[in-house]
Amino acid sequence: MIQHATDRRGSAFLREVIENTPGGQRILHCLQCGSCGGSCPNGADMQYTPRTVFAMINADEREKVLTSNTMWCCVSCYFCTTRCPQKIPITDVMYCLKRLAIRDGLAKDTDAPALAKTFTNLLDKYGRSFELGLASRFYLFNKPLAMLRMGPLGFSMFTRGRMSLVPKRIKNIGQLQAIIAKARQLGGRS
Amino acid sequence: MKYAYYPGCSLEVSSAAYDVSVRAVAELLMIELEELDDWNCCGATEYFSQDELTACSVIARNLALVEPRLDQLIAPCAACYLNLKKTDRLMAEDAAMGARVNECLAAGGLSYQPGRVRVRHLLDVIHDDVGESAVRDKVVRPLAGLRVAPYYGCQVVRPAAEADCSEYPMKMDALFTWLGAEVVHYPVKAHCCGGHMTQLSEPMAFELIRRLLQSAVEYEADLILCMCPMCQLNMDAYQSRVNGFFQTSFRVPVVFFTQVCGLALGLEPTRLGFGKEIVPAMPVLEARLGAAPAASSR
Amino acid sequence: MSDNPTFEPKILGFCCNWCSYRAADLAGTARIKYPTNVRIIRVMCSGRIDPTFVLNAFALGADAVMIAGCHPGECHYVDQNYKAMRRYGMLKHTLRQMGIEPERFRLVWASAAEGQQLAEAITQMVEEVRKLGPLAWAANWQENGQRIEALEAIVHEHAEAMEVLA
Amino acid sequence: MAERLGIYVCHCGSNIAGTVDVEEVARWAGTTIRDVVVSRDYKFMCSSLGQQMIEDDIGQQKLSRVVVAACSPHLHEKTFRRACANAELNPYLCQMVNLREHCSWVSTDKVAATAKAKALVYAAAERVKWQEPLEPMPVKVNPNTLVVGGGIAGIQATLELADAGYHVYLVERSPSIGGHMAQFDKTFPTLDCSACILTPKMSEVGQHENVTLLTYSELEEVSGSVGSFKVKIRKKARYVDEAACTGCGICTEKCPRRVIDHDFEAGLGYRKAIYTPFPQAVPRIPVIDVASCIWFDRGKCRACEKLCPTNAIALDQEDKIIELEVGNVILATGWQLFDSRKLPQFGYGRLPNVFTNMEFERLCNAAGPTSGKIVLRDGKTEPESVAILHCVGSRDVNHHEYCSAVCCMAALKFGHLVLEKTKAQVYSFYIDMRPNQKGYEEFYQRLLEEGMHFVRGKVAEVTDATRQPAERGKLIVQVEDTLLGRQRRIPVDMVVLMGAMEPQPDAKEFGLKCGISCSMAGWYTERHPKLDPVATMTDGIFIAGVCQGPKDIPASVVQGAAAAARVQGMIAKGTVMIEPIVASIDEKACSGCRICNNLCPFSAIEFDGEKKVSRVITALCKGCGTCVAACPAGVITGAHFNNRQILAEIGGALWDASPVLEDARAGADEPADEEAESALSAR
Repeated sequence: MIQHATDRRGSAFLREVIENTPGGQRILHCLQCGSCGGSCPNGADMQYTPRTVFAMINADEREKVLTSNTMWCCVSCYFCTTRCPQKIPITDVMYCLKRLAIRDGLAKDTDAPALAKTFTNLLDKYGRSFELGLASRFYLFNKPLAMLRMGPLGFSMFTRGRMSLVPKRIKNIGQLQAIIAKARQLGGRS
Repeated sequence: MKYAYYPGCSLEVSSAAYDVSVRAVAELLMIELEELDDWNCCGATEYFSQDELTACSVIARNLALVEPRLDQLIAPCAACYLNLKKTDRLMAEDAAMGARVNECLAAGGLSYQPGRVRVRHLLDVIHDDVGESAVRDKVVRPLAGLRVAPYYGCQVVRPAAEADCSEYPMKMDALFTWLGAEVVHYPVKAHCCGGHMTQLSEPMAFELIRRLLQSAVEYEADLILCMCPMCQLNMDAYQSRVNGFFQTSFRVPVVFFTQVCGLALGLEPTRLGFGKEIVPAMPVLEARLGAAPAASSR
Repeated sequence: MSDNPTFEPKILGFCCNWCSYRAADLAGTARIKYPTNVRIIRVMCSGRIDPTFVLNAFALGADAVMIAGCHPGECHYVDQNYKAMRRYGMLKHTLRQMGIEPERFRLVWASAAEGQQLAEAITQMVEEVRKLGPLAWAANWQENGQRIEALEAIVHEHAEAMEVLA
Repeated sequence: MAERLGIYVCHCGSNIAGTVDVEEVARWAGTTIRDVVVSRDYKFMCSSLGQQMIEDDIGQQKLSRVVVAACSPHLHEKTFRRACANAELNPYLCQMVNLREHCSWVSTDKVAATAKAKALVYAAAERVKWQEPLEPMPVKVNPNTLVVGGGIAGIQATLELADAGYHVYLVERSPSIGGHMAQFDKTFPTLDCSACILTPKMSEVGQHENVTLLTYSELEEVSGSVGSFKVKIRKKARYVDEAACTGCGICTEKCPRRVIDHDFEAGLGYRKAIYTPFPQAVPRIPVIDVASCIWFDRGKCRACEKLCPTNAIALDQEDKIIELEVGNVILATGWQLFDSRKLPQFGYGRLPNVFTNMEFERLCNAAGPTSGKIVLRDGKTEPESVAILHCVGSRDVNHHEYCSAVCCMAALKFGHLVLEKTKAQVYSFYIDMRPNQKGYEEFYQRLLEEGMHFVRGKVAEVTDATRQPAERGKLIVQVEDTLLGRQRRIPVDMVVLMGAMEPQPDAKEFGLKCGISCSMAGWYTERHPKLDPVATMTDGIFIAGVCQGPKDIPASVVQGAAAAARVQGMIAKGTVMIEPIVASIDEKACSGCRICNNLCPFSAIEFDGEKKVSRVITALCKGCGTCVAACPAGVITGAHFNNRQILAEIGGALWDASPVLEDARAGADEPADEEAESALSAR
């Protein structure tokens, strides 16, 4: 049925997005009402509002969408999702677009992929996230200048005992890494 | 009432105040918390933007670690709460996905039956399971005269409006009315704090934070109550930079709802992690409530 | 059990005139697609369905039988579909004694507005029966190896059936 | 003796022929099925030529049975039965096969569909051989009609019938007729005042010699069938003696208890504990609202009783059950308004200056709580800007997937009224503008000229959280202007929510009482969506107005009139023929076990104590056949659905499944006649 609809609409990108988003077939029902774009706290900064993106997905404008900043403006507040009159899982569509953009290296003018990578690397390594590690690595490699500005904040956090110098590792890290390895091997929805 | 407890990474260090106050308040309200042994990070939003299966598997490990005799799990951090819930639902609704996640868990000798564990947030446990009368009975230091702005943020009330209404939640409002506080109408109570945007685009993030602070000032709140480490960090730690950015002079204390709740229940501020916040809260608290009367306090 | 994908089960469907038959009509007017395996016979009410009809269908080579009526409480004849429900409960037990898998005999409710639901129920049943493979009951059941055990089981199963009725 | 069958397979243009090889089916039937003398396919069997063909064959080929493989019997069974009757063949010797709805339209694989079609035809052919000539049963049509619901649709139906000289019982749940239309101020697109066009009709109903008006009454029970229904009506206690009351209004004036009127004034106005909903109410007889009356609350007061000049107050009055006999029933039970609290992002109930469409109607109404002044909740401030939000609860799968059909025009009407009565700016926030009836588009054009703002976008939220000083004290409407592709925040003073029309909360149970069903959305199901919109699947029960689906006043009036016309047709005929599908008991064989007696919900089976046998009261039997299936001795027969017929149908439907044929079929893909026979002999 989904296959049929996407074929009829002749958009390979539409099918790709639907197949890689849980509950994605609801995209077919978009009324272009804009309650998503209206709800988005960062809607004003988006190159294309989610509604526009759905139109572009229908029009098979893959490159244009995946190089846009739209999904990177998404902070997962889920307002669009709960308000969508057509039950489109918009936030999850944004996650899907992020995954596709990262996978195909199309993400432009954003450090989000880097932040994500740094974060999950630490997670893979220790099983816990580690703010100082995250901050220092992320800023060092991505925005060294900003790091200086962060200095005072880091300091005040530190003096209040809100930043630790050593990462914490979970006991059974082996188990977690085995699970992650398996997941990588199976390959997730991208 | 016994619940499994998943503190989440932030509560370990950067938001230790939340952790200690959660434990202290829970104890007083007879909410028995049993920390999940060897839990791991939930991956925040970062794993989902890279690889869904890994994201779910990493999260599902925690669900799998919940002891069979327990069927409810409390996660005070909004991001953790949502991730745990989302994964459980995803596994339940998409059987194929559930199977693949379990295949991954198996690699670690674990397995999880979707729907076995009900993920809860402490606020809704206090509101629904403990209930009004039980809470009122425990109040030794009513918060009379204290004007609080309850801030719920996004990920506890959305996408599933299960813990509370997704548009205009009321459970924290109710709780603090029981505790004798003056709860201000806070229209942005469920709006976004910017999440990880503070790391990515300060102008964007700062604007979101500004809206929250401004609304609190407009409605003359003494302080903002949080139920998520990220929200607290953004509004508290970044407040001075927001001021710098917009030439504003906000000085709104932002603390965890459990901390102030603890005060009302008569706990010592020191036992509730006060002093860890960047914009100090004690001055306004003492101004409104007077210094903690040692006698009644525990 | 056979997973022979080429096997096309022959399923007989009994629909009541007021809800389920119209649901089937609606599925048609809405152009909802479902497998061709089910052949629908119209009766005025699911209460009209005599157990012999079902047994007869199996005897004549049906691989499965579906009964569809109005939702409980929505019967055009007040509550006759409850009678159908009871007969169904009893007949299901009896059929099991005769070595017929429960998947081969189903009772579904469909209001006149539920074309989609009826089509889904049919699609699902066809898939299940396809997995089970041919019944060819009339031919098989004579040599059915489990017949003795089945007969032994009848006694307490029958008791159960009675409880269902009570 | 062998029957002589005629098989007629319809192409229905390409509707059937597109997926089923109809020529093959006809050819095959002619060569495979016993006793078939003619087997034809034809483009449109239901056309006069098609029918003629059948009639001719019956005459020339001496057909004794006819099978028409075409569409659903619910569509054309009557047509082909008539054709048979024309050719002096008893109509009940004709059987239809539902090739279209049950086969071609639901299948894609032509080979499989054709095979299924063959089985269905075979089943019908086997069944028809056992069918018996039957005579439909004539029933006199009671000329009295019951109309349920006193809104505009019900009023229209009532007057059409009453003016034609037939008696009508009009039952209305609330104290007065008038329905929602009585609450409106203006009506689109002509803007004539609602009261001005409605109240004359209302009083006409009130005074009409052929109308028995039963307000503050509810339909409790319907029994019987077309032509002769028996209905029970509960006349709720008004605590006012209708005969004595002159409607002078002193009781209301003197009643000390004032309560908020959530019904007629949509919560914006007040009424007394004893009240008539509005000045032009029909009848002008007040009711006492027990919930708010001091007497019923504390056993004190009785002011109304003391002061009534005609002693019409009857505080000891009780509900009355009235039993009526009618020939037909028209349901015009209307709709209710969506509860906008279910969409908290719009702040209704939380932000005082957010109004519902019904509240706004009352604000505009000259007879309303503000005498027609459009003001904020405070009752005095005139808004400087008003936002009107479309599709609140409509076109939203979380609530109602359907379009409520009237909101676009109502919103335009509101816009016009604001522009006319105030200096305010007006914004319409719409998804799609749907002014699609006579004069509607023109009205839209008019509003474009009058200066209403149109923003294409579903509003995301209405909030009092300000971002700029300019927004202080305003309601901010946050929306994506989808035509600009940009987020906008528009500060306004007043927000009007165009709430959806929903089915009445009890529509379903109520429908069941009358034996009719609801769509998934909860609207009553018409007999045919295009060709028979006011009839239902149950003969003698008709529907009109919004209870059948969202529609505006003109459309409701049309349906009211249409339903009345259908009823007049029935009455004019005098008698209706009802299907002779009833059960009968062979008294000689009946053992008198009485198992069947309690099975019948219509108590159509009586036990003859003398003869010790059960007997079916034909007039009461509705033909469900449950007793037939239950009779242990098998001596109850269900006409037109007897065991022989159904068993034959089963055998036919499985003609290709019988194990006896297994090997044979392996050899020949086309079984010869005797194989087909042996398949059946398995029965």
